[in-house]
Amino acid sequence: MQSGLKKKLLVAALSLGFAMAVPVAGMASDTIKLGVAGAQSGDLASYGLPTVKAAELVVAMYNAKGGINGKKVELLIEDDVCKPEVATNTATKLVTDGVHVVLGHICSGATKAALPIYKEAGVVVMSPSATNPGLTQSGDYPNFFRTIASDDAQAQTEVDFAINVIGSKKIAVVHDKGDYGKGLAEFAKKFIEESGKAEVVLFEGVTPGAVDYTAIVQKIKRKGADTVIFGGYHPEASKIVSMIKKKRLKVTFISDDGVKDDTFIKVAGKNAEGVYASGPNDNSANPLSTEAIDAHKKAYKEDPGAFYENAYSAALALLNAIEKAGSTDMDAIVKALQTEKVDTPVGKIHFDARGDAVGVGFAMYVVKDGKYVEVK
Amino acid sequence: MSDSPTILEVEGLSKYFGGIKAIDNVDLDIRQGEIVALIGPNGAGKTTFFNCLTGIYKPTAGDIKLSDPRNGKSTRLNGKKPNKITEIGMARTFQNIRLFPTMSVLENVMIGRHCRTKSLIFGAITRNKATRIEEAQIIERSYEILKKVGLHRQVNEQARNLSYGAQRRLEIGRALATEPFLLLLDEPAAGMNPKETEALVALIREICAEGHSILLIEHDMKLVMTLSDRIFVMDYGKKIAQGTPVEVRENPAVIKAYLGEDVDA
Amino acid sequence: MFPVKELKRSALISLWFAFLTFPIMVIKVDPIERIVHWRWDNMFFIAFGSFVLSILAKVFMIQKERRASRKKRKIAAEPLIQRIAREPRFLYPLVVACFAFGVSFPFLFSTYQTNIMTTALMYVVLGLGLNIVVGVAGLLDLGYVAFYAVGAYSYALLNLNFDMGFWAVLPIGGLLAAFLGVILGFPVLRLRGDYLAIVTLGFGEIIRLVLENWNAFSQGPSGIANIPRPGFFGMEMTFAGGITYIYYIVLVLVVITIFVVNRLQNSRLGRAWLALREDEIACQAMGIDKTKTKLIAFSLGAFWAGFVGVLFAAKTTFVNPASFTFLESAIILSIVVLGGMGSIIGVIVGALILILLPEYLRALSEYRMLAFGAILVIMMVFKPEGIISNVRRSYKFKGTNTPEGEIHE
Amino acid sequence: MDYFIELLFGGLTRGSIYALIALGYTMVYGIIGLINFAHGEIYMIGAFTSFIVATVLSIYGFPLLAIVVIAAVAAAVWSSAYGFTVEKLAYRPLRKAPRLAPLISAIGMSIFLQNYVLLAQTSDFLPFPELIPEFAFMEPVAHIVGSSDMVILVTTAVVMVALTCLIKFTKIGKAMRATAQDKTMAVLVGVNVDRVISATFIIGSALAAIGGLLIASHIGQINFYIGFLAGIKAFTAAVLGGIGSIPGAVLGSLVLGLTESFATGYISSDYEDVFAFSLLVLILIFKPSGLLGKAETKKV
Repeated sequence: MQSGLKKKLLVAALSLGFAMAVPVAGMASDTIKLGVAGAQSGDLASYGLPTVKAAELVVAMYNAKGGINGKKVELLIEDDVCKPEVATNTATKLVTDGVHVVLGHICSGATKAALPIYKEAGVVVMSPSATNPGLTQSGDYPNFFRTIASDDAQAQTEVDFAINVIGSKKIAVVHDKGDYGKGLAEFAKKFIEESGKAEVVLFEGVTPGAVDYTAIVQKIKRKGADTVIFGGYHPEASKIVSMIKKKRLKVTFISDDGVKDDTFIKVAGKNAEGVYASGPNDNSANPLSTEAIDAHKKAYKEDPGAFYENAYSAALALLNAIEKAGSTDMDAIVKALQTEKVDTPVGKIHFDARGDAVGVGFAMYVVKDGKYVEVK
Repeated sequence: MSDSPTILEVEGLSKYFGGIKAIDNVDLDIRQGEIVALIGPNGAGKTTFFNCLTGIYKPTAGDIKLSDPRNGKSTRLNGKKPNKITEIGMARTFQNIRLFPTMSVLENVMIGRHCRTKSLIFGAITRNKATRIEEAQIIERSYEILKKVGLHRQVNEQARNLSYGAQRRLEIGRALATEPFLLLLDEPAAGMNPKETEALVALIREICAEGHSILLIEHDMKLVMTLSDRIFVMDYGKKIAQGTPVEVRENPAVIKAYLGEDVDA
Repeated sequence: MFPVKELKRSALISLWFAFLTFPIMVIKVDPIERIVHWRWDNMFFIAFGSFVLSILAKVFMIQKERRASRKKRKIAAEPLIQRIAREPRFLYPLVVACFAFGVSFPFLFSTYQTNIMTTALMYVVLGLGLNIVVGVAGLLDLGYVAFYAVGAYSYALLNLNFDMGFWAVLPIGGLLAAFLGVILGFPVLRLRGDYLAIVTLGFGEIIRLVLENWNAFSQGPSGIANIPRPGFFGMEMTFAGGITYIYYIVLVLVVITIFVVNRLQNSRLGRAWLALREDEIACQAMGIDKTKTKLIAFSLGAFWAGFVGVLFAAKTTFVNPASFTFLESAIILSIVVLGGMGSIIGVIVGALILILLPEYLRALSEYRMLAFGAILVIMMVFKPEGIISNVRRSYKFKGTNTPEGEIHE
Repeated sequence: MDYFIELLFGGLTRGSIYALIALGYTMVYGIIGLINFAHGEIYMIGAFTSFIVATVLSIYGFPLLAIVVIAAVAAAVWSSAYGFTVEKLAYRPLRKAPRLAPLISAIGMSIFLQNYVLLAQTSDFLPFPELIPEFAFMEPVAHIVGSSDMVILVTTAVVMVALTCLIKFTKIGKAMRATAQDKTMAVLVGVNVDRVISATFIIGSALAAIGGLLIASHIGQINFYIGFLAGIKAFTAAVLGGIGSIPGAVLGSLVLGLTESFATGYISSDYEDVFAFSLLVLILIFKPSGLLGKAETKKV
């Protein structure tokens, strides 16, 4: 009897569930809600927290000016630990809270897991750091934008530079086994092989956080590589670079945007000298860039961390698009992002139809006297 | 009795721990329906002998052969796992009681029924008719055994709350539940008062009368002398004597081994 | 009132913490600009905070002791939950109420709440699965997440390569995980407690590393995206509808799991597991095949993890190796221990607390994980046997005329 | 041949670091049978403390030798203090609790300490000052064996010898051995078990702190998360050698370090950790109590 009742209840509930499917849309609010999602705790927190700070500073700046079209900007900061399953919760929470645009997520995996949810809810997402090519190239995510180059674009820049400028013949491609680093390394390998001008003598991953990188460096030496292309972030890069110097190895070290970070130079110290890295066009002359960094130093008494400028730019681009569109409607924002150019620390940018930033421009940098300078 | 078939035959059994010869070339045999005692001073290697028989230790050398009187099938036990040996039909109790302390008295005996029943995952989940019948039989049979060992009034008690003597009897009950034809008792009377010992003697006799053969290690000489058909004596890992209680009692080697002890309590 | 001696003790404790946290809390250096920030205010907060906390802890302890001594006088005041669980007339209405609440949940709360409740319920199932291994059979498994990963990747890969649907893969994922459990369990299950723990931990890491490195097979760290949600007679569903649908699937799975786990615990097999946990040697002497019995527990646990893994992939629509780290195993194990080993209700409560807690702690923003770690420690210190301890059902014999096993608390 | 020697030294360096951390695991396990998951965090705190102290001193212009000594002492002192406090707060109340309760408490403690350092300091990577200079006399072989490798090896060896002496000859060492063998007996003969356990945590933490300082200066950077992987690896090493055994922890660490180094060198670093864990599984299958662990004596 009881179980019969249970069954009936279940059937009733199920059918009701699909009939209603509970649309929980954000009500028209009197603030603009900017969501910030990314790793804010756990091992990858150092890549997510700078974005939070960038968003805080940009929002404070906008609100000090009186907000957007008379509305204050409100921040909704949510942690996703860079895990896909948490990212879906984060995204659902933001959508339920009525977010209008989202700055994030940090890791490509988490971004991929979260995007369908935002897409459904009509929320524009802009990542400062998710570089997986599929995010823009697959066409699956019309609501996605980013202020960082995709892996293939960066890899192409690096490989061209190595082969044509440095004249590398034997290249060791090393990565950190991560979403970002390995993706990039694979493209680099592919492009090197396609060029036919150099060979990949080593393709291997290192374990982030391992206590010693001697073995991989010795292997690079043994394979007779003249160049190392590293895909990954600065902590591993600085460990490898230091070990290369310690082992008296003479190779050219080329890396990516994850390494073109002042923290890399700080951590690697004098070992960083001569390291090449790809990154957005030189913006040290860009007053916005200096402004953004100074704001951070003033507010947090330390230098900004990874992807700070990308995040700062993304926040500016998003808020600018809302302002220009005069609405928080997805299509209007998308249109504004694609047509309205905006001044940001990474340059005067707008976005192409796929969501990649146009006008960021990529250049190679080299560390010289403790600073990244553009290679002309 | 001498014409009954031999059910356990141990030949040249040895067990070395490093350089120590815990058991050194011991022979022993038990015939169907016998009560055989294994005695010897502390450290003579009796419990090690049990552990070799029941598969807990792997013997260094020697042969152990167990023959089921019910069907005449005989098996070499060397290298067999303890649970296989129990399945073949030899069960044991432990010197330092090893019950399942937080399980109830009934459950302890029910565990003994494990190797004679067979429902598994499917049966457990669906609780089909066969499983229900089997479970009911397990409980019924366990209760009968508890009645036999005199614990049916404490059936729902936790095993660790039983008195020492009752725990020993529960161990015997649990071993009986595996339907052995040979029962190994390791100091069943240890820690019992005279009244309890008396009840134990009656119980062992009853078990034996039901067709179980018994091999027991015991220090209580009175019990050994009244119960046993034959006695084996070990000292320093070697067998030093065997025979009927009377023969053993008068054996000079035994007296020497027990020197200073009251052999004939 | 509070004795002076205790105040002195608290003062000492606060001094100790001021000293202890001095380098980390007070000094912050900028190694590049070569500036040292001395944050003395932090030291004051720490000293003051630890003073207050130590007094509060002491007061709490005194009260706990008082309660304990009062309890002794009243003899065995059973926890409320146990009494409820024993009385069918309380238990059944409660179960029905819980179930009704569970069924109506998506209508009462937002999509976000439904979504995290779905996650929590998935962990209920994971917890119940691991409970068979750790709580019931007593095998410490620190690599449970490996089987979870196998389930998730089964769906992702079978769907990607062979276009198989959710319902077809659901049993396959479970079986693959169980099969892997047997393969791993066979050589390692004879290891003693903590050795088994590290081997399973290592195994969990191996699975994750293989998924991370073997690109041709698993697409490596970039993961597999666009995994379809479970279909419902080919109907297209909105996102919220999809969440609600998965919620109900998981809810049904929870009910099935509770039913099955409950039946297993009260069976011949369940008794053998319990006995095995208490005394392996005695168990073997009773004719229980140690390896086989352990293997069954191990692979059953794995089966459940594989099952939930498939659901995980369907819910997240994306899998990558980052979801299957050791921390995940640790969380699932915490659910089992925190809830109360071997207790079904305990595991449910544990899962709800541990999974919903970090979500509701979002209000604390960056202090979220700090609070989570602290709560884990505090809960263990004050309730080491778990929230719901030892509510084991045991067989009781009723009446001599009708020898029939009735199951009671 | 050069390559082999390079890998050999790389492996030994790795192994030495693991050993310094693994000792803490194995000592704690030997005495209270707890897998102290927070031990990796103690190592991280040691590294952080030495980073802070060394950087402050170098800013104030202290000479290198003074910096090294003071940083090492400070790291050892504060790590010990953390180890001691963690034991008192999170493990002591659980002394009589079910076996898994302290394990969960340790996992909670590990999460707590990680986030504590994250919040109090920074999430970012920080450059660790170069405390080990490049010795001139090492220059001819520097491409094979670096100065820091040498310092790590020598320091580890010295620490091992000192620890062995401590355990063999001092009163507290004897008390520790007694407690490890039989806690009840130790109490009966008048050993203050609480004090012995505290001492174990203090010594283990101090060793981890030395390891933290050495490795941070070897690789030149730290952040709040370094304890996790190092902790897991050291724990693996301790089990490999036979957990509870001090020589076992050292041997296990060296074996693990060498395996990783050679596997990376001759096969691939993609599966570096896979090799490490597979080795563990293999060894435990054939030697269930680890390399030097006492075989389990079945008392029936």
